[in-house]
Amino acid sequence: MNFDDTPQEAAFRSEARAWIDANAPRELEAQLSRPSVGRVKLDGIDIITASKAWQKTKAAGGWACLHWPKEYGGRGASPIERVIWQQEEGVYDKLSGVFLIGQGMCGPTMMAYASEEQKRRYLPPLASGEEIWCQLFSEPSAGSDVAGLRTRAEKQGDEWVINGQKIWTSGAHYSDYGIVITRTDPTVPKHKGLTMFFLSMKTPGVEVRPIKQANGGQEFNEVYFTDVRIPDAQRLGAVNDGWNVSLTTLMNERLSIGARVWTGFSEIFAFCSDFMTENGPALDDRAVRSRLANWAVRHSGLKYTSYRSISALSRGERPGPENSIGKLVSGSMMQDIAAFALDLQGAAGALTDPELAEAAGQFQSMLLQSPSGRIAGGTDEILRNIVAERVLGLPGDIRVDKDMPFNQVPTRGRKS
Amino acid sequence: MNFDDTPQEAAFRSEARAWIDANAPRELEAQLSRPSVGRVKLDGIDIITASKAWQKTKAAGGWACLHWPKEYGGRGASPIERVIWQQEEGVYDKLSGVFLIGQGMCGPTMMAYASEEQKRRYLPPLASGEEIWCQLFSEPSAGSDVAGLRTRAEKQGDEWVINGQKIWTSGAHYSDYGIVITRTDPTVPKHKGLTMFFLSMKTPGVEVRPIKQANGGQEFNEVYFTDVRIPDAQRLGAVNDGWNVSLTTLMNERLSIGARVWTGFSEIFAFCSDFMTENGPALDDRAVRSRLANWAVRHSGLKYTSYRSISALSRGERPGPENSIGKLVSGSMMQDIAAFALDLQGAAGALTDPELAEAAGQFQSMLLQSPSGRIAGGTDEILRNIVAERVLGLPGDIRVDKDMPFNQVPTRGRKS
Amino acid sequence: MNFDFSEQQKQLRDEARRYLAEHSSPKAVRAVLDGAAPFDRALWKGLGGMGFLGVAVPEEFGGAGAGHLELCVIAEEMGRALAPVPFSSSIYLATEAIMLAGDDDQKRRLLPGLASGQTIGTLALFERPGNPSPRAIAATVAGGVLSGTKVPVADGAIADLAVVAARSGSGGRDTDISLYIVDLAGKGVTRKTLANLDPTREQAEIVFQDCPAELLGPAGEGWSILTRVLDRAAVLMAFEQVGGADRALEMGRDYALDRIAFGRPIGSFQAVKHMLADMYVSATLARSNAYYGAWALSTDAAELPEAAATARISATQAFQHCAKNNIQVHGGMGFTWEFDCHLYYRRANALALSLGSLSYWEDQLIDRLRSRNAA
Amino acid sequence: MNFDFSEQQKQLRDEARRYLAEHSSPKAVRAVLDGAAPFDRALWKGLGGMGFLGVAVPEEFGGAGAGHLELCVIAEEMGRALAPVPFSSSIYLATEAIMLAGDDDQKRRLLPGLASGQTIGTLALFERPGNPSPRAIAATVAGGVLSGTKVPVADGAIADLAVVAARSGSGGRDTDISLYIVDLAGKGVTRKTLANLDPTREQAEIVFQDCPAELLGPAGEGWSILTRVLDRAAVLMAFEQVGGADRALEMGRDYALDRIAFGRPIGSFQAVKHMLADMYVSATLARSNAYYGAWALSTDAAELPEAAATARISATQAFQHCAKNNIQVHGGMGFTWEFDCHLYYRRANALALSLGSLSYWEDQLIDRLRSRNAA
Repeated sequence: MNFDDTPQEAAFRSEARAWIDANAPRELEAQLSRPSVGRVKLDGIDIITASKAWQKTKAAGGWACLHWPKEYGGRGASPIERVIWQQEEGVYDKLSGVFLIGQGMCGPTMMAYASEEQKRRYLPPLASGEEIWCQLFSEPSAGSDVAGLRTRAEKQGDEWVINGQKIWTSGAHYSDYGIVITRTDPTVPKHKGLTMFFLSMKTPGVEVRPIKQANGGQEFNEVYFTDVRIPDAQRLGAVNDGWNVSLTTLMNERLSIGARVWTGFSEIFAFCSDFMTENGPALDDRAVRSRLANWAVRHSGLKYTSYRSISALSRGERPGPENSIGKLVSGSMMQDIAAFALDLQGAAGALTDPELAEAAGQFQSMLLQSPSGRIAGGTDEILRNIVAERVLGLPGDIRVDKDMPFNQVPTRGRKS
Repeated sequence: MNFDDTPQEAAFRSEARAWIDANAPRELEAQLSRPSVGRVKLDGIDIITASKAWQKTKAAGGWACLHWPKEYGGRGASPIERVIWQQEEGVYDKLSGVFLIGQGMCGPTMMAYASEEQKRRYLPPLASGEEIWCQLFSEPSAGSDVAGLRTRAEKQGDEWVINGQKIWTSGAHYSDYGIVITRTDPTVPKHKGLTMFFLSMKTPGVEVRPIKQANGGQEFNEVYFTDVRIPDAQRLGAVNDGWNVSLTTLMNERLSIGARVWTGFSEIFAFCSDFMTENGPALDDRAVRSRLANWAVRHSGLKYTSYRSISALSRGERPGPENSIGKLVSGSMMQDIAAFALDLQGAAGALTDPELAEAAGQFQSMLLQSPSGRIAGGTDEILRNIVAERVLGLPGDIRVDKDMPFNQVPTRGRKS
Repeated sequence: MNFDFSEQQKQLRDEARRYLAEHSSPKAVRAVLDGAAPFDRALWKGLGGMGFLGVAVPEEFGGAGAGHLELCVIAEEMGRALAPVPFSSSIYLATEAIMLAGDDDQKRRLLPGLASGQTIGTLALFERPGNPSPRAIAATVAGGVLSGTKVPVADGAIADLAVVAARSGSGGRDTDISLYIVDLAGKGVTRKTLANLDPTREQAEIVFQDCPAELLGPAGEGWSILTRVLDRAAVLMAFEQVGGADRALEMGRDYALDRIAFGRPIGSFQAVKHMLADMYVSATLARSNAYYGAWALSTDAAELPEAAATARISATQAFQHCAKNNIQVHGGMGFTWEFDCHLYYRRANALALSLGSLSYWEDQLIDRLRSRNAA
Repeated sequence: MNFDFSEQQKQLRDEARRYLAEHSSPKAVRAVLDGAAPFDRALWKGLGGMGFLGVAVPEEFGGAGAGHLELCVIAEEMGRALAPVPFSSSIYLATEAIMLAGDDDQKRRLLPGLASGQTIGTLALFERPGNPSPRAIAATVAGGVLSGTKVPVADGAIADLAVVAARSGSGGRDTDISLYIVDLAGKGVTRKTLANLDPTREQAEIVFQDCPAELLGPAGEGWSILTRVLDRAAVLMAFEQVGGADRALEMGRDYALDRIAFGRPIGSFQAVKHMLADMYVSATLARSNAYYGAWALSTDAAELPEAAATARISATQAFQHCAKNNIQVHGGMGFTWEFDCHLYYRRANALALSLGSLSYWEDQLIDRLRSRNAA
């Protein structure tokens, strides 16, 4: 049991470190090091522009999409090398956020289902950040139940005509391409009538509208499809086999293990060390200490759980769905931490202006952001189901609609 | 909004108080006032004997089973009078425990379904405590799912022959009679093939075996039925209508509102006031205070929820399933309180001898008893279902066995 | 025993509910949220006209002369409707303080305006982060003029008068603190609205510089009066929180019945059912504790200090719990600006901090239970 | 990075698991539970014979000379099998204390017996209710003889020797405390077994009256040595707790798959599924934290104090949580004496209190994180 690199890993790490030292945009380091909730904001430069510049530099140096084959713009690196890279990249990793979905989910799907010609056309610019991709899966009536989606694609000659609405599409407003899952046969059970495509976001009939979030932010979009026509060549996988294709996409999501764990613990510990109550630092208060200790062990537990996953990767094993616990634990923990930080601040805790609020208002932002941590990317309830079913082997929920033709599945509740 | 009696209530209360002053077994008062977990134990006198004596006195004075009709041994009192009686009876109410199931559940069922002759024979001695009744519902394979019971009753001529096993039968070993629910038709869905009977616990073929509990106590029994023969006249309700009969029994359970709320809060507050840590009374510790405050408001919330129910009773309304929350809240609260009290005691918290342990070992007893608080009388999960379905109107769970002939319902899991 | 509101009080509640359903609709709340105005002036006037603001103020001072139980049922409806008006500042705090500590002249002069809504009042207490404490008061009154900075002051930028806690002596003792009434339109007052969690309620910083200040109640007894005012406000606020919690629970329940996933209402999944059951439990405990507070408030019972702390803690927990899990039941839709869930979440968290936060009231409750047990 | 046990260590774990499955079966555990004997002497001998007791003791002192990582995997299996033997007292506490603070002669004299199981050791620390603290030590050593009362002492009635914390001076200072080795078979020792939550582990009161006591480690450094011993024991105990938590989770999972209610396995109801998922989460966090502790222990890292506290808290929470909810999953059957659920519940709660309880370790953890941050 040790934290040491193998000789190969050490060699890779020092090569990566040297390259980063020589090439990283040092002028952004201070800004990127600030704690941030949700999307990162930079002063004086647009985050997309900054991200594309760094990604291009990495691609030129052979450090983009490390685990992809070289012919598609990657480096052919091992999973553990990817983790080492992430550790070395440090705060500059915040400049990868806008590429996450494209490179983490769309890319692998293209890799598995697109033609060789398409792969050579689309993957390298995806890897180098020249083109950004998004994923068009969720719909207003299909959230946790993604397979309940209603966006239709109808075959007309050699083309497909898509109509419907997607939602929660992260980055749709700055994306060049997207993969979209559609219903192509509503007369069969819901998982069986789906088909996957990719398309340019500039295709006529595609309209992107930002969603204003509960915290006032705008990170997601609605995307409307009105008679959008795309050639059959942009189909990914067989007709009506879209559910299986989407599983490829979603599986890949799980492979990206974060070497960093963000729970808000470091922030609340620092705050309680600094914040003066009438009786001295908050950290002297036994009630505060008890809360902090409980968060400390959860934070630490997640951190070392990820280390165990990295070790498994390092041995060449595939990390399992055990990793679902990260978000499950940190989601409600952040909500509790934020509420607790405000509690200590008393009435002044309600103030949100970063100039006036304690700790530059970070806990106020966290409070308003945190409900999404328990929802986006799988609700707590779905994650508990995943742990129960895939890790513990408990039975799935009873699926009343499993064998029902999709167009007979009820769409409204209350005795309908 | 007030705590005052109406003039009629005040008159009733003073009559009750005067009678109790004149007749209660004062010699037991001190012992009954001690905090106790689970069944009460008395020094020098058996609790059954003491209970029967007090009940007999009450019956003679017209204070037994207050809300029952006079002709069956009651007083014909209103529900609110019953609550007032309970308040006045105070600690002597602990002598009613052994009659609770008989008077609270078996009696009302007999009242609803037995013949007039049977009611006149059985109800007065039930009311006066001369005869104790038990309720034979749960089975090893039918706990939360009571309707999944397997004890069979087969008609032979004018008799029924009962075979099977009941479990969790409180007081079976000192009961004279019992009501028993059986399966009379296994070929129809589970709720439709049940029939209710009553019988003497001395009927040949009835065997009672005590169950040793996890905490070492023995409050419950298994009851085995081997070719137990009873006349058809002891049937309650129609053949195969036993589920509806059982609902009468269970509904009545809910009508008995306790005027007292037991959560362990008073005990833990007293303990923390007395217990000296190195830095003074535990009550000065901010971590302790925070925990106590949270338990205090739950305790208070339950107390005033019961006051609201009593007010509803006083207005002649029927209290609803809202009362299910009492056990739901107090069950896990007691478990937490006990663990916390032990935590304060440190290593010595593991000692259980009442002579040596802090607070006479009451929190050690509570810890070992408390798992049953979340199970007996409806698990937390069943109670949440009741609140969700009957109070909030949410849909019932999907019942895969609802329309299935009972003998086709699977009995073992793991892909069976 | 009648541990419930009377029929007339329930009718008043229904009346308030009907009125607010029409005049404090989500649309009206959102107009304030989106910054059209710092509060809904028309609604405020309407509430005054209905007699809701002065319901607990004696008739001789321009109120309806009903009582605090009546005020409790109205507070509950204010919470349920998220009324975007300075009700808590003006009624629970300023009006209560003047009713409690004012002399006859002050009551005659000030209560009619507060009861009608003509005047908006508030309490200017806090000066820095942390909970209510005499040691945190630095503002001073000397020679009848007040100087100091109060932040945050709820509804501070829209109020006409403030009850201000300030030091009347320089000894640094708790008994150096007195309460004062200050005209916020007067000279020396500088006010600034501050962004806060719940934009449907205004928060401000007020700088007082040599402002004329009128003593309210005996000099040197400011902190003890304030403690009593906060207790009374805690009970009233608890009703507002209970109203909010109930509505958040209802929203969650309704959505769970309507929303289909996996071919059935999401409310048929135990994870959702049990989440809602737990919300019901905390809302019910909070309601019962609020009733206890209402009884103590309306009868001026010796139990008021502990009843107020109990009601406050329970209601804060319930509203935060219900508002948070109402979003969770709604899933992604619950995290949109468009759905109303976040309005309740914002309000729940903002109300949790006003009057002192949970940890403050927990401490208060234990002190109070201890002294009762010792007595 | 290899943040996992080596293949050899995993083989050792499997070996220990197989051995304990056979020799520490539920039947064997119940024999001790039901009072047949205070511990399973045959099992203890067998464990010694297998080399499990002395796995971390250097070969020169009669051990296997492996290391603490090896001891961790064995501890985990001890917890899983609820082994009814004085493993924690003798190995985590007495043996560790002597390895840490003993001089060469003491090691040579005492470790071989402890490593083989010939000698059973324990730590006599507590004197009154409450958590570890120098101020709670009243036992004194003067002129080489010890007097005082220790209660409770885990495995105190079956142990042959005790490491005892006592005052070597009368100044009342923390630096007056030293550790001593005392022969429990010697004169002046009176022992009494005390009923406790977990009858599969013995607890005793020991009265020392003028007993010969041999200094262990430098005089006056008793408390600082003890702190280090407790840290080491906390990591080892965490593995024992993680083993217990894992087994309780497995039992719950298995029962949920087998038990039918409402026509389907109870494990298909979300209430049960999610309860088990939450148990898995706490067991996983505890395991990862225990690994962190094992790394720190085995490398004698500067992080050991905080890693030990983290491992201890997390493992205590996980075992209590899993043991408690394993009963809940089992419903009524889980509350019978016949089912094994209560054995894990008893053990979980008993282990939670040994070495100091949760609130103690929470406090320790914050102190340690603070001093690291300050450093």
